[in-house]
Amino acid sequence: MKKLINKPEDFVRESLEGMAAAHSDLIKLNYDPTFVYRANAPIPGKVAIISGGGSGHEPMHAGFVGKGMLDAACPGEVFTSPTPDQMLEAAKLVDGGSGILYIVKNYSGDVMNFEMATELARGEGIRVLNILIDDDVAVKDSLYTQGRRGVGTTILAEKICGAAAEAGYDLPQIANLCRRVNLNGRSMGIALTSCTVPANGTPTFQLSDRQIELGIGIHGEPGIERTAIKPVDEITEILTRSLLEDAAYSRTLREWDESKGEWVDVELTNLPFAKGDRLLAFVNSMGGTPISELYIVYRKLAQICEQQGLQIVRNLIGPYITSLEMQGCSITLLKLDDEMIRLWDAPVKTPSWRWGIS
Amino acid sequence: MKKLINKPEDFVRESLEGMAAAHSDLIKLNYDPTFVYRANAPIPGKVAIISGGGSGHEPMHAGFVGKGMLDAACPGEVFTSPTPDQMLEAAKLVDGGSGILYIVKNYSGDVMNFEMATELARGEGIRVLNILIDDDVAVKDSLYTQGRRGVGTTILAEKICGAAAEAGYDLPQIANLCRRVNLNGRSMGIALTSCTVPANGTPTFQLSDRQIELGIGIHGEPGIERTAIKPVDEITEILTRSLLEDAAYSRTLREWDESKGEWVDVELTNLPFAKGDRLLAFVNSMGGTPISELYIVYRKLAQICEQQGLQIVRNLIGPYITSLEMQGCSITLLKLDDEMIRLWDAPVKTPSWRWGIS
Amino acid sequence: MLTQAHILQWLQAYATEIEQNKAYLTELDAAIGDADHGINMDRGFKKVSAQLPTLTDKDISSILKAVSMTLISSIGGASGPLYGTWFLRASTAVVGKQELTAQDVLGILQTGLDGVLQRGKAQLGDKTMVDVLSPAVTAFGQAVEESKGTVEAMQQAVVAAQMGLQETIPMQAKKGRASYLGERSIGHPDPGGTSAYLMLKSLLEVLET
Amino acid sequence: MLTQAHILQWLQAYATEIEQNKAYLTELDAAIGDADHGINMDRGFKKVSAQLPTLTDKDISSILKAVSMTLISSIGGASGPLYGTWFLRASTAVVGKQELTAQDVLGILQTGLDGVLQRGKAQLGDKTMVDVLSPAVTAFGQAVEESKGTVEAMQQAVVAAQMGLQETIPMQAKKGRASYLGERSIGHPDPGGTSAYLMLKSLLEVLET
Ligand SMILES: Nc1ncnc2c1ncn2[C@@H]1O[C@H](COP(=O)(O)OP(=O)(O)O)[C@@H](O)[C@H]1O
Ligand SMILES: Nc1ncnc2c1ncn2[C@@H]1O[C@H](COP(=O)(O)OP(=O)(O)O)[C@@H](O)[C@H]1O
Ligand SMILES: [Mg+2]
Ligand SMILES: [Mg+2]
Ligand SMILES: [Mg+2]
Ligand SMILES: [Mg+2]
Repeated sequence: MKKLINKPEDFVRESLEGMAAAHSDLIKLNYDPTFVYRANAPIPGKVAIISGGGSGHEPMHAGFVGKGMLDAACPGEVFTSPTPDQMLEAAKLVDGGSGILYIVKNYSGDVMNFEMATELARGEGIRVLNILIDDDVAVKDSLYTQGRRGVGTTILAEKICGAAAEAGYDLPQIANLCRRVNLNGRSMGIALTSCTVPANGTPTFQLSDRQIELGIGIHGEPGIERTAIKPVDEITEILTRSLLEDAAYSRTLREWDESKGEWVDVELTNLPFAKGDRLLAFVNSMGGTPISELYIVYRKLAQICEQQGLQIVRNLIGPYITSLEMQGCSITLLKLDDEMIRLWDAPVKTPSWRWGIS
Repeated sequence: MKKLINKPEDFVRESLEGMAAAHSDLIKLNYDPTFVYRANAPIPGKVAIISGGGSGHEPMHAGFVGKGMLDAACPGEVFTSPTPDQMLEAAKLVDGGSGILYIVKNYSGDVMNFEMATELARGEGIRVLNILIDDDVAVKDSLYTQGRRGVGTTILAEKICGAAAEAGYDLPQIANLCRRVNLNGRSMGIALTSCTVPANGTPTFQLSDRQIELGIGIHGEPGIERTAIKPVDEITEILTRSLLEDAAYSRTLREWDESKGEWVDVELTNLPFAKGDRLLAFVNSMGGTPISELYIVYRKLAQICEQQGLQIVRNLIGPYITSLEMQGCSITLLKLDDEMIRLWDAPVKTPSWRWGIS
Repeated sequence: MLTQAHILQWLQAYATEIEQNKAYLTELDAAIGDADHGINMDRGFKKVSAQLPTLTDKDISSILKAVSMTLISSIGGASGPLYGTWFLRASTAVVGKQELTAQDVLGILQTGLDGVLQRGKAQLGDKTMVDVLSPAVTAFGQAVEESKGTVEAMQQAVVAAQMGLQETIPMQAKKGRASYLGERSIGHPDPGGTSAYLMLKSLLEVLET
Repeated sequence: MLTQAHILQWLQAYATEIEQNKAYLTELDAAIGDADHGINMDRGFKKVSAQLPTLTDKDISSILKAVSMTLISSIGGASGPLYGTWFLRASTAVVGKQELTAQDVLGILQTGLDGVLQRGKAQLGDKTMVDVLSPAVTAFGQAVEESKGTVEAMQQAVVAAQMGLQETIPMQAKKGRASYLGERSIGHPDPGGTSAYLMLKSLLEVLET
């Protein structure tokens, strides 16, 4: 294992310290428990948005804390969900009196830890809602699996909900918006190489020089299929078709019901993309793939969308939700409406994204 | 070789096509000869800034074309300087009547091709000046070498000069500013892994799992020393000390003399950094190193600067001047003054950087 | 009779077991998950081990509860809330008790399992720790019904746990990360099931010495 | 006498030579440069090869000039301007000539070298193509002074070029990318010197057949 690190056990902390030092005007780092929060939190009257998850996906999530996006991010150990005390303490610190939305990726660990945090926060009288993101079409059904994982759509939801919070939306409105973003987003990824968890020291899986792993998540876990390396146009075609041909997807997710004061099962359905849809197209590097290659992916993706009568009205290309140094990419397509476009374009100022603002 | 590409010979073109498709509001792509230019070029009365160099360093340079930065970028083949016809045609297209500054990295190929382009453009009555960037302290002297290479300071000069052009500076003023930026910048880099030139198919050099290459350039060429992998704090210390302890550096560079109408040798000297200096600190990924590791580098860099009484007033952390998928990083320190800070902060809107502007 | 001292010894023994099996558990997780289970568990139980000296004068329920809080706030991932919930619920089963009868131990095992089921929503056969914990409870319950003592009941529970763990090998995972692998999850033991088996085995070993 | 047909044959032969040595030249460049010299040269001379059919009725100077433009706009890197300048300057040495005497060929070699020196500012011993081109010019000039014919002069030039190339091996580079390596550049032949040697060798082979 060759990495720019000191001791593996210090990786997460030192990386966060560097980020906090570099962006002290935007974010602060809390220790024991660990979380990153907006330098000017709490913002009275504003709904606060908190996300979190394992580390190793940088810049997600800490890189998205700041004006117009997240109020706090709770980083776990590498590829390991953070713990409820982090989420609870973050909620206490950033609560501006209008409640908190937890945006949670649908992994068993994340779901369970955020559920516990929601229960704890509710117990302490903090108004928390909890929306799951499950957009990874590589996971086919939810009956025989944990259900689809939360990947690329997560940060799009964070941006859009962050802008809504800034614009004065209330908590139920933001939760509804977040759910709508999730129901309009689909993602799928591939890996050319594995990554190495610092504490582990050896690559999580082995691929030969002629193999790729299709349908991977973001934790270095193997994907749904191992196949031969192909020209990127073919790979892009496989990924894009998987997104475009994905039929209506129904599943049951747990959400907190405020009126009942308990968890309820909510039946939700993603509708397939259709001709004429306006899309945000997001080509993401898994960490070790250079932007030059991402643009080749985008080139083909744009061609396919055009052929299919889909209109890419916004795009995002870069390493934003990564798996350490893994080579590979993921594609996320998000169907947009006027409101989502307005919120996407709204000003943002975080360590990673900064637009519409000085 | 495993990459997200189609045929190696199409790598550069397809990547540029993807970039142009993704950012059609900002940039356009010219074929035969190849260059990328601002969608609204020429801008009457504004000095135009053109840069260029081999491909494989993305987002540099095409990703920096747009408002407040470059008017055109001339990409060569991978790690190969572009050709004079690209630079000449780009100059013709973006010339707004106030002349052109070529910002050139000090590699023999870049220097010679840009010199030929300068002569050709001058021959066609276009007012062109030509400033070299040579900031890589890994190259010790200029007597026994080609002289220092141009690395990280290049894009800082592009940003600062681009803002100056936008603010109405004239050509000699911008050339002076560019020279001043170069004389205030120092860089050094290391590699954990080699990279693979697509047309070549095998890694340019081989490093064992315990070795790193110190003092590399940005073309996958070996560095000045091969050494054992160390904790990143030690690596950062080596790089930072090389920058801070670099003595006054004098060398002769060729510039075009407008009054004489010919090339003249100019003697230039970088002064060492000194206590109290205000710095821009730039931690750059070579392409395959994730941002989490860059922040660990920044953490130590900031500590050292503070100990040395140097004040980091701006920072930049990310993959901006890369060597394909190489793992490793470089550090650039640029001494700032009020004017440079103002120009650095000025609005920019390019495929890669976007701030202070919608 | 299972005493407070047994509980403390067991927690220490299990922490040691986890430390020794850290690489193995992680390797199992690399095959069908994300290569961190051993690292996660070891992080949590190192904390527990450090905490034990502060618990020597606490009653059993308080010890279990304190351990659960440590696990919840230090393991993370899927196993953090699950083991945390197991210990938290277990603590509620033995409130005020200074020594545990076989019936009490059954209460711990049963309530702990219930907590895991409620939190994780896994069913038998989903290839999770439930496939180890559940047969162990059944076997222990059976032994208690047959009026066996704690040690013997625990022996049967560990045998059942081991068989349950074996049976996870041919299963296709339906919960947790391994479920994303579909059929590729077949042929490997479940990491969380393995750590759960070690937990029961550690308890037995403490009782037997 | 060196005819227009010889020139066309030579350019084709050199293009083929470069294609065959593409990997080798690149490998040499990987050792002390950036692993692209063969790729660069092949890109340029493939264009030249495609262009040759359009040049069959042009005079020698025009052919050399057309080739130089192609090289300048397609090779890039350090070798593009250098070979481009070599051919551009060479073309000026033989304006209006339909056939070339040994003296004319010397003119080509000398003017070409002067162009390379002016453009690249390298000196003898800097480990560049100059270390191959320069001794070749000297040898050719000497032969001409001794009233040798073109073929014989060229034979001596190629021998000198080959020796010059050998001598680049122990040199430490002072120009071009290889110079960054410092002492690590020692022990490898110069890639551009190698392609320059092949250029002269191709010309000789055409003359000899
Ligand atoms: N929903 C669930 N119910 C019960 N056990 C589960 C569930 N999800 C995961 N597990 C258990 O957790 C183990 C994985 O734990 P660990 O690797 O520490 O967490 P993560 O999967 O978040 O990386 C699995 O082997 C399985 O036994
Ligand atoms: N200043 C110079 N003068 C003469 N020859 C040079 C000079 N710089 C480089 N060269 C030649 O160019 C060769 C490298 O060419 P190439 O690899 O195509 O370009 P680059 O170095 O830009 O990648 C070197 O081997 C050397 O012979
Ligand atoms: Mg995990
Ligand atoms: Mg090159
Ligand atoms: Mg795991
Ligand atoms: Mg080269």
